Amino acid sequence: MNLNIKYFGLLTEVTLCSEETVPFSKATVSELLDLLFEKHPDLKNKDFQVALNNEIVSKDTLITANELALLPPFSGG
Amino acid sequence: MNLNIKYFGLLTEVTLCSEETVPFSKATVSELLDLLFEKHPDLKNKDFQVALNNEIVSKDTLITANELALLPPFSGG
Amino acid sequence: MNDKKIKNVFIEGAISSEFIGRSIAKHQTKTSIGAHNIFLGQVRADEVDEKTIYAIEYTAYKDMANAKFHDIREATFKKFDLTCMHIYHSLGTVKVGEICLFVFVSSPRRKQVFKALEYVVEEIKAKVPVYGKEIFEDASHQWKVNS
Amino acid sequence: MNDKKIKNVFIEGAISSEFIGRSIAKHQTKTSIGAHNIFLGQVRADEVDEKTIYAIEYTAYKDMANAKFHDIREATFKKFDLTCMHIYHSLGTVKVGEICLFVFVSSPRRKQVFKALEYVVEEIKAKVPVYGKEIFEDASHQWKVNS
Repeated sequence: MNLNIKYFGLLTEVTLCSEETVPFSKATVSELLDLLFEKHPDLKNKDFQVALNNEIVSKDTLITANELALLPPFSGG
Repeated sequence: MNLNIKYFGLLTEVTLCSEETVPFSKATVSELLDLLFEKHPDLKNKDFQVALNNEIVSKDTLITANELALLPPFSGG
Repeated sequence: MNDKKIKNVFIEGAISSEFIGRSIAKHQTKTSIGAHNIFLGQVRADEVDEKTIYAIEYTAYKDMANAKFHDIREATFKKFDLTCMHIYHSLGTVKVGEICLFVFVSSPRRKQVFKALEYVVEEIKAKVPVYGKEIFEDASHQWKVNS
Repeated sequence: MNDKKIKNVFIEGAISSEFIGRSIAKHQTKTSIGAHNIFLGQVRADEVDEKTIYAIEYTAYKDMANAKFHDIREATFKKFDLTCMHIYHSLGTVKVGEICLFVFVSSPRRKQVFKALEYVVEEIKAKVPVYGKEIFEDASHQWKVNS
């Protein structure tokens, strides 16, 4: 199965993309992040939250959707 | 000397005018009001403040201007 | 008494949405502004004893009212970090659904405009000698009371 | 999840003063309204290290943002006695002096609109995934941070 990862704001300059697909077997957010940190080591130093199904989730959440977003601090308005 | 009295809002329906001139010798607001109450007895039962030189004044203020206003509760906006 | 020039705040009749739009447009050259806050008072079709209000006829003790608007403006600029402020109030007839009060404050930052706008509107209601005569559809009337 | 239809809050580019004027005009048929309160966010020409901001380029996680705007709307209607509420946010480039956020609340009475408007604006800043890329006149940039 594949998981679609979306990056926003500042993070797109770390990953050099706004979206990417990673091969994925059932895991928690925290396990996924370890994978992403290997791919994009500079992500580790960035401040962000993870959203699943349009809601911010904690790191021990089991990923059930096929899309996930990494959201740095919001700056709307 | 003459004093110009201005009435506003509801008070104009008691005095039946928005402005009138009364003969006037140096006196306090309170003394003037006694004069006006004689002329317009129903004024006594109305809620209002007195303004002199664009400021609300107390009843013992000595009238020095030649215009004075009787102001019921404001209802702007 | 302040010696800055006292402006006339009153507009004859209703305040149009085009006037408000143009007023907003005029602020687009002021690039230090980050936040605007606008209050609009609109005439409500209230029902009293089965009669419905159709319009409000505004009168004012104009000289004192403009002096009070001026004092409120000066006090607000002292209390809050504002870039600009505008106040307009109707005189004469304003029908239901039309706008009778337009208060517009602008600041570099948003926290200031919220506090400033509410302060200005409450000060206007409390200190400015303006009177609203509420006209019903059958041409009878009552005098508006602010709450 | 609420089953009411989720609206799209985003507008491509700046929000024009004419759009705001027309939005105000549309409310003049709602004669139970006595008070409107409008917040406008305007792009500031801030100076950073001797460079001046020229525009902000807005992006968003659109699906989540619209869902959050929807949740904020529902929560606000529950908390305050409002007749209506509208929220518009820009996406793409908005130049200094132009408007990027338009929040409009209306109620029979004024006390409610002040509280409601500040609540909505603070909720948007805190909960909606929108990002501003601040573009300087020399085409360099930095990412906007809300305070």
